[in-house]
Formats: sequence, structure tokens, C-alpha cells
Amino acid sequence: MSISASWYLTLAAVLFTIGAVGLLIRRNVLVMFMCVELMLNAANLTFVTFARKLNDIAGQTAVFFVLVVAAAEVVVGLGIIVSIYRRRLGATADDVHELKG
Amino acid sequence: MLRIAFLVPLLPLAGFVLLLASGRKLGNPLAGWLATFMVAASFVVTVIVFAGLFRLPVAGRSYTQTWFTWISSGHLHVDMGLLIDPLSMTMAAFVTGVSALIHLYSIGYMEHDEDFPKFFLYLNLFVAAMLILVLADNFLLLFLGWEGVGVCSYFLIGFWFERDSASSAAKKAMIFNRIGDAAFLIALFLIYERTGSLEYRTVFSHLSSVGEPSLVAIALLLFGGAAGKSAQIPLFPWLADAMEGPTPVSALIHAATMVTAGVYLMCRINPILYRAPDAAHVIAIVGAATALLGATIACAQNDIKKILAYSTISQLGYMFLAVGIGAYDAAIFLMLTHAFYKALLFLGAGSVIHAMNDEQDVKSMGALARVMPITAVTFLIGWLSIGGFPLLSGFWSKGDILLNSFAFSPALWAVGAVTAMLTAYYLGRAYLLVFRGEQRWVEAKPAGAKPKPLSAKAKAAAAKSSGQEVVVAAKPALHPHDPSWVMSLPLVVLGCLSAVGGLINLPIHPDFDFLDRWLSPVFASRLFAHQWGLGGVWTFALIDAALALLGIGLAVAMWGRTSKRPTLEPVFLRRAWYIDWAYDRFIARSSTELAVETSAVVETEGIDGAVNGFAFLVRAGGRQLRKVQTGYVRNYALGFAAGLVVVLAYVLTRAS
Amino acid sequence: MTNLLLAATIPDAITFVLAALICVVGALGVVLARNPVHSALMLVMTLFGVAVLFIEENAQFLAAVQVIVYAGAIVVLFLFVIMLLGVDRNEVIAKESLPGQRPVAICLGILALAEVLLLAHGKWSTGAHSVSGTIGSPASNVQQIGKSIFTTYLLAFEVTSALLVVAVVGAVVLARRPRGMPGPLEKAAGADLDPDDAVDAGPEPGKAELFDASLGDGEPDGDRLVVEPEGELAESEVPSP
Amino acid sequence: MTNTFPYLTALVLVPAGAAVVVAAIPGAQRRVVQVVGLISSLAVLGIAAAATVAFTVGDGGYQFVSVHPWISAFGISWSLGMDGISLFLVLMTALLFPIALGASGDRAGDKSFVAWILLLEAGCIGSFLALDLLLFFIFFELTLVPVYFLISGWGHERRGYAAGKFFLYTLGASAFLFVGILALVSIHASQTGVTTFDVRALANTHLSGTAGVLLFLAFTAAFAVKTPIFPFHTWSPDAYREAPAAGSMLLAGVMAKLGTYGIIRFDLALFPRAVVTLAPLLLTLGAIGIIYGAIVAAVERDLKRLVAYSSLAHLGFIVIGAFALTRESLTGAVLQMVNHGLYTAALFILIAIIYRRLGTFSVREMRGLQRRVPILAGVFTVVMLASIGVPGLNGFVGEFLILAGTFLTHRWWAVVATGGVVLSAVYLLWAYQQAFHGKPKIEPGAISDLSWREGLVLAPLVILIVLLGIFPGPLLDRIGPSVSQVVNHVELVAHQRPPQVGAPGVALRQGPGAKP
Repeated sequence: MSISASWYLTLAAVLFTIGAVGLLIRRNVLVMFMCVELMLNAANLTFVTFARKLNDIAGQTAVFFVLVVAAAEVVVGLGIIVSIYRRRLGATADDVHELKG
Repeated sequence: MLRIAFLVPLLPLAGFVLLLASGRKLGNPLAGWLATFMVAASFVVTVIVFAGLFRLPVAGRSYTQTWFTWISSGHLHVDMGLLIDPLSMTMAAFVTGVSALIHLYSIGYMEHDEDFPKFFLYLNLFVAAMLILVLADNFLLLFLGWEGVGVCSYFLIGFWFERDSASSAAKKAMIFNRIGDAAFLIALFLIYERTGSLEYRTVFSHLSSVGEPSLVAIALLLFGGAAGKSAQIPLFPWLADAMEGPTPVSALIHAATMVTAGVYLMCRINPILYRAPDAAHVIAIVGAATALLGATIACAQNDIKKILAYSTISQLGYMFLAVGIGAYDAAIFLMLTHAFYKALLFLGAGSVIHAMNDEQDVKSMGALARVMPITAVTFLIGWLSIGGFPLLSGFWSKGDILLNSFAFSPALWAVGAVTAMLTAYYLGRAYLLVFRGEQRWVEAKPAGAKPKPLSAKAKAAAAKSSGQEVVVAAKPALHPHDPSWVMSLPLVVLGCLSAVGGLINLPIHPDFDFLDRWLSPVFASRLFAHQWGLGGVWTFALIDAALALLGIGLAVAMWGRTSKRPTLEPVFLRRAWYIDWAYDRFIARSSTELAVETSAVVETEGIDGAVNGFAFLVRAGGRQLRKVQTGYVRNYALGFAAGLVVVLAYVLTRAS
Repeated sequence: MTNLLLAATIPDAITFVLAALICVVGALGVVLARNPVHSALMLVMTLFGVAVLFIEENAQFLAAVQVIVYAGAIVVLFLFVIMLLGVDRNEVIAKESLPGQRPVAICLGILALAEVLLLAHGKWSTGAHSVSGTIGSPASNVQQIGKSIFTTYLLAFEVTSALLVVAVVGAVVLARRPRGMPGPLEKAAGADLDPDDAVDAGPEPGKAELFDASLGDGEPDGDRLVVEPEGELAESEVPSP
Repeated sequence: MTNTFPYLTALVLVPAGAAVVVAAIPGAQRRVVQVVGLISSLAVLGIAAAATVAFTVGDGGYQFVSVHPWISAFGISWSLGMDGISLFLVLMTALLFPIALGASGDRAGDKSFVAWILLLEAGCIGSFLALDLLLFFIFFELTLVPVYFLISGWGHERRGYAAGKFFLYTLGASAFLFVGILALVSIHASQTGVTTFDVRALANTHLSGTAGVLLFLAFTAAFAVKTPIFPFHTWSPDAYREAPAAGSMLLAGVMAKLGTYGIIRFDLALFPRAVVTLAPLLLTLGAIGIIYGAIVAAVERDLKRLVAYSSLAHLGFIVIGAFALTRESLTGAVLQMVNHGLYTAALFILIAIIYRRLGTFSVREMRGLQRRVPILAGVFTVVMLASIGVPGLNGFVGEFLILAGTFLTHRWWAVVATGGVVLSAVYLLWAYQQAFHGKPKIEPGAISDLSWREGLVLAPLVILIVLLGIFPGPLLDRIGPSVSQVVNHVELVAHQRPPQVGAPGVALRQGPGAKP
């Protein structure tokens, strides 16, 4: 008998929280991106766990799509970062606040 | 013959339209002749209709001519229609007659005015409105004429609109009239509410079902309207200011016709007054008070037209006194004779003013009888007539009223008697100051002739005031003379009418009181007419004659030789008991201040302030909320996280 | 809970505990490492841990993809960018520029975690079974996923492909340097052109200036960064206050 | 009722289509724009006149009804109808728009100006004709956009402020109307199971006392701001003042009537019991508006703002007439809407003509104009007297009917309102004296009197002002039956309890011309 789903889900929750807190406290845009990846992975873990628990392959399919979207997101996100850096050397997330009201 | 009655108001109206279309092309004096012709034609038609009515049996002397429906809604149904009855025809006859004469006079008086056609345009419109007023067969159409004459009065008082005083006087007249009109309107609403109609006949036939308090209210409200139009207490001050208008206007509108509309209205509603005696008493008392007030003020005025204006107020008060006691035919009688002699006096004054180059101060005149004999004689007739000199028209008409008022209440008679004496006195003062005594003006040299020197007294007075030799050039030299025939003819005609006008209603024998019998279908038994014996009548006639002679004598004694008696012209009388001043100070000025305050405080700061304040709050709130938009993406993410915690907390509460 | 863990087979439990530890340590490493390169490497560690857990949960295909795509491609991309931009310097973590950001973030994180765990105490797994195919079927995991993707989720799959194309084009457009525009390193080296100054030198201060990233046929006006806007895919730059 | 020609749809679509056409003309073709604008607005006038001729006198119900399903799922339909209440409002609207274009001078060649004006015409006529609440709401709101652009685009100094205030104020109030409409429809749907926005069906909704009052307030909020009723009026002096001449005359002449029309058409028909309950409140606001508007106008130095405040007073009369709920007062209110439209439009045109010559609206800077421009002064006098309510001119008939009718049910309000008659003379005469009397400031020959074109624009208004004062019969004959139906409906519903739910067409089908 394998590990019960609760453990997986708890682990996923912990990973998600770490990612979220990291996103909130880091200023380096790249690291923030990585934290987003962490959160996505936590979600993926949850999907897979429920797929097993509910005996439904759709959960894994969803993870597949999440992977694709994450890849696309990283590509565009990194493109944006590159163009920001091209204009502002060593910019952090706090240096870009043009939308200040 | 009665069918052509529609022409009576329509002819002057057509004149108005013609002048509107082509007045400038017709020009001076053709426009004036056109207008005069239209009014004269209207007079002829009136006489024909009058005769037609006269030929009908007494009981059937009432004829209604309906043109078309004016307003019809709900139960309200108002026609445009004429009521031809003895009262309306009497009014129409004297209105058209006097108007025609004054139109004729105006051709001469206004000949140098650049707005000559416009003057006659307004005059014709006025006559049309006045005729609609007197001929209307319902209250609303009467109100149309009522307002129409008011508007024309506004135009004509402000005819010389470049003068600020004329413009203000016009506005003042209109506003005072509007105050009365508001009361008039409310009376109409009340009549409609109680009787369901505004037509005279229907209204009067439903009166028995209307409670007396309502009738009193209706009568007093209508009297409010009449007080505005006829310059009674408390709405009289406008009439003195209205003298800013050209003198023919003062004669026509502010002496003979329009201002008597209130009296006409009161006579018209005699069935209501009959059932509301309390209201009638109020009218009598107000009328008597106004009569006395006007007479006292007139004693101290120096402007010849103001003297006549206050005299008019006083005489109108007399008429209301007669109406109030129920002597309607006496009121109408006085109205007729008053129209003659007051128009005469105004036109005479106009001639003088014309001759004196627009000088109106009686203290600057004097001794004009020598150069203006026709004017002087006719003015004299007017004075004696209004003063009640025996056998002249005023003697009969005023005597009629005094006779009845004594029977009604000796107190009212006493007021009337004093007023009668004062009337003879103040017009005597005016006549003497203008036409007799020393000459206080400079005569222009006729070509080649030596200038007539000032009289010794005037020279001395002038020297005293200036402290040096007489400066002849200080006053412009004048060449007063009697006016041309277009102006003299109306004077003569009116002079004759003033002298013999009493003939239409001589109380000495039942066969001679034509007016009483003629009007009897209108007033019927509602008339108050005390049957004095022949002895009583003679007694009163003697008393009246004595009063008139006393007044005349007083005037001659006081003003025959001098123009300076300050004790007889106290300031409070010259300033009209300060009533005008009080109106200005306590009503006009304080309400202006109130309006300014309302505009500044309530409107700008209160209501608009609330709106703008709300907008300010929104904007300020937005400015505060803006700060939430820090621009730091991590701050926003913090918001996400907080939202997540809240949502999870909610799910938690639901789950457990 | 302990007994539940113990109820599992020993190898499973050991695998899970190890993989979980790897994940958590890696995750903490990502967040706490000062150097972004370290963070990226720590991320790889977490991804491996997750891949192990995927295998443990019978998601072999996903585990493989996880390793190949995530660890192999995405993280490499991260590293590539880090290296390219030369931002592999240590970040000052001890200082927080936004007041209150850090304590609030940590509090919120703990709260959220606590709430999730509290929820877990109640009903973890709810929801209905779908009909898209069961895991326990004889077909292999890859077959199952393939069938699911190409039948039930075919439309989503096709849309995903479009998404990827758009992303690629977007990345190219975004990252491409307009002609004549100096790179950050050149700017840093030349030091003759401060970006803020360049913006201030624009025709209308305060007005957004547009770059033409795609064509760039606007003539570069000296050192000015401003190029005639072409209205295509453009990015605005507003002077920072 | 079997008309082949769809008058009403044409009345709405012709100006709307013309607006599109004008917008498509190249801007440089000013002459073409001018001609197309004028011709299409005259065409609308022609259609309105034809409809007036075809209108059956004595029938108080809706005529020329045109219903086409639109969003059938929600019971929304393109549903237009005309009765005696809307007939003359439409006719007046159709008359004022070509006049507005004619009075705009060169601007009538600005294609966006003309397009907005035509769109506004479509919105106004549509509002007067719509029998579907949602359709009405759409038209009602549609009017805001053109006016906003007319004010902000072609207005005077503070146009931005005025346009924004006008737009936000009225739009904000309309939100209440929208919520009210949806609430009413859902209440009706829950009672009958039929979702419909048709005002004829909704009139039979049974509303509890509170619901009726709340819905009434929601509807009336929008109408009170639009009219405007005291104290929701402060947008109007600014908007009237800053708008171009055409905008001012259309705002006061036509758009103000949207509010009072809404009150009569929708408030009275849909919430009779709430109307009876709250009539004293609205009557009081109307009476305050009469006195207050007059007082503020009395110290106003700016002619346009003065007319704005006088409009507040005159619209107060209409509100009083509507809520006094007698046939006379309601007929008077409808008639007065038309009258007020005519003389206020004329006043604004005259003020614009003065402005064109002197470049000012302030009476302080005018003096003795009567000497320099006598014809203009004469026309101004006639219009002013109509506004004062002098009998023989059109303002009096409506005012008198309103007051006489109001006196029957609400005596003291009528008495207070009569006081406004005095005050209206005060401020208008004062303004006239300042502007036209006195020694002229301007040299002779410096300004010209009315041109033939200006005269042509003013002539129809002046003629109607005089004609309707003496011969209002044709209008009263057509307004009367419809007003009777409204009053019958209110009396029937307000005084029966419990009301019969679902009796189809109880009230609106009664009246002289109805089938038994």
C-alpha cells in the first residue's frame, strides 16, 4: 500500500507556501520566477495525487497542460526580463513601478 | 345690429396688426391717423350696438356672442365670447370715445417723437385689450384683457425707455399689477372650484350653493386684483411713478380707462358682493381710506402730473367706496364723469408740459392763462368739475356717492366729504400755480419784440436766491402757446363733456336719471339706493356745494398770489406718507438681499456645494485609493496572498 | 497520521520521505539562496524530488517530462538568462526595501499553510470520478495519457500548440534588441548614456516613448533611444520618478 | 389603426440613419453636411406632421403601435406607440431640431456637430415613443452622449466642467431607473410568469406599498435629475450656460421634457398608489422649485443662467400639474411641456443672437439694446411675456390649467405656485430692463438687427407662441382623452384594494375610444 494521499497533499501545500512566500520576499525577478515554478509544481503534485486518489487519468492530463503553460510562461517571462534588463541594469522587481498610481 | 359687436375690439386689434406690419412705412403722422381712425370706427360701432341694445326690452338687454372655444379641459370650458349688456356697453362707449379723442390728441403731442408709429401701435393694442376686458363674457377672457392692458401699460410707461426712471416705473407698475393678478388668479381658481365654471352667467347662477366664507374670499381676492389695477391701498405706489409715460398715456390709461377696470370688475361681480357683505365693507373702507390718502398727498406735490395721479388714486378710492356700499351705478357715474374731467386735466397738463418744453414742476410755471387761453379755460372747467362746483358733472356724480354713503355709514360720508373738499383745494392749487399768479419762467422773444421782463416779485426772489442780479439765461427761454387743433379739439370736447356730463344721471327727477335706469338690469335689486326725500337731496346738494366752494376758496386764498407756502406742503405728504420709501426699504431691498443671499448661500454653497462636495469626496477618496497602487508587483502579490488567506478562511468556516 | 505513514510499505515510505525532504530543502534553497544561480540549482533539486514523487504515484510519463522539460529545459533557460544578463551577483537579502513586506508575507504564508492543513483534517479528497479513463486500466501510463489528450482534450491540446507558437514569437519579439540600441553591458561600459537621462532628453518629458522592437527601421537619432513608433508590437517606457 | 406607413419607426430611424450618413460625408463638404442635416431634420418634421394629421382625435389609447420582437428571451421588443401625451412632444421635438440646426449658423456645416444633433433627435423621439421600458431606457441614455459632446465640443468657457457634471449627474441618477426597471420586471415576472418590459403589461403589476414607493423613488430619481426638479437642478445652469445655442435650446426645450414625460408616462401608469402617497412630496418640491428658481433667477446677471433658473421654475409648474392628478392639471402639464419648449427655445436663440453681436451673456454689458435692435427687442418681448405667462400667449394656457386643476386637489400648493407668477415677472422684467432699456452703450450701426435668416428661424416659434395662446383647442382635444385614461387608471388602482392582479389591460384600455 502506498503512502496515503494526505501526505502528498500536505507536502504540496508546504511547497506551495514556500514558493508563495519566496515570491513575496525576493526582489530578484528571476528568483521570483523560480518561486512561481515551485508553486506550479506544488499544484502539479496535487493534481497527480488526486488522479491517483480518484483513479482518474484527467488529473495527469491537466499536469501535462500545466507543464506546457509553464514553459510558455517562462519563455515570455524571461523575454520580458531580458528586455527590462536591457534598459535597466541590475533591475529588481522593486525598480519597476511605473504603474504607481 | 348687435351682431357687429365683434368689430368693437377687433377694429383696434386690426389697427395694431396693420401698424405692426407697416407702421414704419406709414410713418408720421399717417400711422397716428390710421390708429385714430380704427378707434373712432370702433366708437361708431359701439354706438350702433348701444342703440341696438337700447331698442330691446329692458329685461332682454343681454346678448352673448361666442366666437370659439378657447380652453376646454376636464370640466373647464372657456369660450372666447362677448357679453353685450348695459354695463359692458356703457364701458365700451366711454372707452372708445375717450380713446378716440386721446388718439387724436396724441398725433399732435407725439409729433416729434422718433417712435411715433410704435406709440400708436401700443395704443391700439391697449384699446383692443381694454375692450376685451369690458366685453368679455367670462372671467378668464376678462383676465386676458386685464393682463393685456397691464402689458400695454408697461410698454407705454416705459415708452421713453432710455430714461432709467421710465424703465423702472414701467417695471414697477407691472410688478405691482402682477401681485394683484396673483390674487385675481387664485380667485378664479376658487370660483372654478366652487361653481365649475368661469362664465359670468353660470357662476352667478350657482352662487346660492356656495358658502359665504368662500364668497368673501373670492370677493376679497378679486378686490386684490382690482386694487393692483386701480391703485388702491396697499398697491397704489406704482401709479404716481407711471407718470413717466407720455402724457396722453397718463390720460388714457392711468386716468380714464385702465385704472377704472378694477371698479368695473367690482361692479361686474355685484352678485358676489351682494352675498358677501363683509367683503363689501372692506372694499368700502379701503376705498374711503385711499380716497383720503390720495387727496392728502396730492396737496403737497409739485409735479403737475403727480398731482393728477394722486388725484386719480383718490377718485378711484371714491369709486370703490361707492362699490363697497352697493351704489354701483354711482360708481359707474363717477367713473364716466371722472374719465371726462381727468382726461381733460391730463391733456391740459400735457399741453402745458408740451408748451413748457417738458417742464412739469408747477412751481416753475405760473401766469400761463395769458398765453394759453384754451388750455386754461378747459383746465379750469376740469378743476371746477372735479371739485364739485355746482351743476358741473363732478357735482352730480360725487353727490350721488356722498348721498348714499351717508345713508350707509356717516363715518364713511365724513371721509368722503373731507376728501371732496381737499379735491377742490389741491386742484385749485394746481390751477392757480400753473395758470395764475406770477410768471416764473422766461419768455422767448418773438421775432423783433422786446423780451417781457420777469415780474418784480420773481425777480426779487431770484435775486435773493442767487445773491446777484437776475441771470436771465439761467432758464431756457420759452414760447408757450396753445396747441394745434388736433390737441385743442379733444380739450374742448372733453371740457364740454366735463361740464354737462352730469346730465346723463340727474337725481332731481326719475325721468332724468338715465344711467340708473339703463344699468338697472345689471344690478337689479342688489343696488343700494337710499330713497331720500326731495328735501334730503337738496340738503346734501347744499352741503356738497358748500364743501366745494370751501375748497375752492381755500385754494384761492392760499395760492392765488404766492407759490411759496412750505407749511402747507409738509415733507411727509410730499413723500407720500413715506409709503413708497417703506416699500422700497422693507420689501424691495430686503427681498433683494434675501435673493442675493439665497443665490450665494443656498444655491452656490448649499445645493451646488453638496453636488460638488460629493464630487470632491469621490475625487479625494480616489486620491487616497491611488496610493494602494504602489506599482510594486510584490505588494500586489501580497494582496493576492491576503485574498488567498481570506478565501481559505471562508472555506474553512464552511467546511467545519 | 503516523500510523498511516507506517501503514504503507517500507520502501514507499522511505522513498516518499526522502523525496519530500529533497523537495522541501530545495524549495527553501530557492527562496533563501542569495545567488540566483544557486536558486536555480536548488530548483532543479526540488524538481527532481517532485519527479520521484510522480513515479511513486504511478505518473511515469509526467515524471519523465518533468525531468526533461523542467529540469532540462526550463531551468537551463533560467541559467542561460542569468548568465546572459550577468546578474549572477549576490542579492542583499538582509535588507527589505518595502516596509512590512517580509513579516506580512511570512505571516500570510504560515496562515495559508495552517488553513490548508486544517482543511486537510476535514475532507481531503472530494469530487466525483470522471469518465476520462481510469489509472488502473491495463494500458500503460503513456497510453492512457495519450488517449486522454488526443480524444477528450484534443481541443485544449491544439490551443496549447497555438499558445506555444505565440510564446515563441513573443519571446523573440521581446528579447530582440532594436537596431542601434546598446546592450546593457555596453551601456554600463560606455557610461556615456544614462537611461534616465536618455528618457529625459525625449521630445516630451513624461510622455511614453515607444520602441519599435520588430522592425526598427526608424532612424536612431544619435544616442537617443527614441524611435519613431510604428504602432506594432511596442513597449512603452515611462521615466521612473 | 391599420396604417401602412410605419410613422413611428420612421420617426426614430430617419434621424438615426441621417446621423450615420452625415458622419460618412467627408468633413470638407460643409455645404453638403448642412443641407443633408437640414433636409433630414425637416423630413422628420414632415413625418411627425403627417402622423399628427393621421392621428385619431378622441382616442386616448396608443396609436400607430409598432411592435417587433427584439430580445424575445427577456421579453424585450422594439415597441413604439403614440398617444395624445407624446404626440405634441414629438411634434415639438421634430420642430425644434431643424430650428436648432438653423440657429447654429456655420456650425451646421460641422459634420460631427450635425451628426450628434441628429442622433440626439433620434434618442429624444425614441424616448417619447417607446412603450418598452428597456427600449425607453436605451433611448433615454442615448441622449446623454450627443449632449455631452455638443457641450464639450462646441460650448463656452467652462464647457468641460459643465459637460462632465451634466453627464455624471444624469447618468448616476439613471442607474436608479435601470435598477427600478429590472426590479419591476422581475416582480411582474414572479407574479405572472411572463418576463416582459412592455409598459402596458407592467402597469398591471401588483406592488406592495413599500415596493411601489421604492420603485417610484428609483424611477423618479432619474426623472427628477433629468427634468430637473429642485434640489437636483444644479447641473442645469452650468450645462445650459456652457452649451452652444443649439445645445441649450434642445436641453431645455426637449430634454427637460424627457423627465416630466417619464413622470407622466411611467410613474403615473406604473405606480399609481405610490404616486398618490408621495404626491405631496413632489408637489412640495415643485412648488419650492417655482419660488426658488425665481428667487435665484432674480439675482442672476447671466442671461443664459437666468433662463436656466426660470426653466427650473417653469418645470416646477409641470411637476405640480403632473402630481395634482386632475384632468385639468395633467392636460395643462402636457401642454405646458410643449409651450415651455417653444418659448425657452426661442429665448435661447435670442440670447445666442445677442451673444453673436456682443460676445457676452451678461446683462451688465448690455444696455439700451431696444434702441439699436428694435425688432430683436420686440421678439424678445413677446417671448418674455409668454414666459411670464401673459394671457393671449401660450405660456398662460398651460399654467392656468395646471394651477386651476391643482387648486381642486391641493389648494395651498396652487396658491404658493401662483406666487411664482409674480416672481417670474420680477426677474424677467429686471433682466429685460438691464439689457434693453436705458441709454444704449453701443454706437448706432455697430450691430445689426435680426437678419432674415434669424427671423426665419424665430418665426415659427413666435407664430406658435401667439397661436397656441389664443387657439390651443386642437392640442387640448388630442391631449385630453389620453390624460383622462391616465387619471382614470391612477384613480382606479389607487383607490381599490386589494387590487385585482392580472386583469389584463384594465386601466389603459378604458376611456372614450376603448372597446368594452
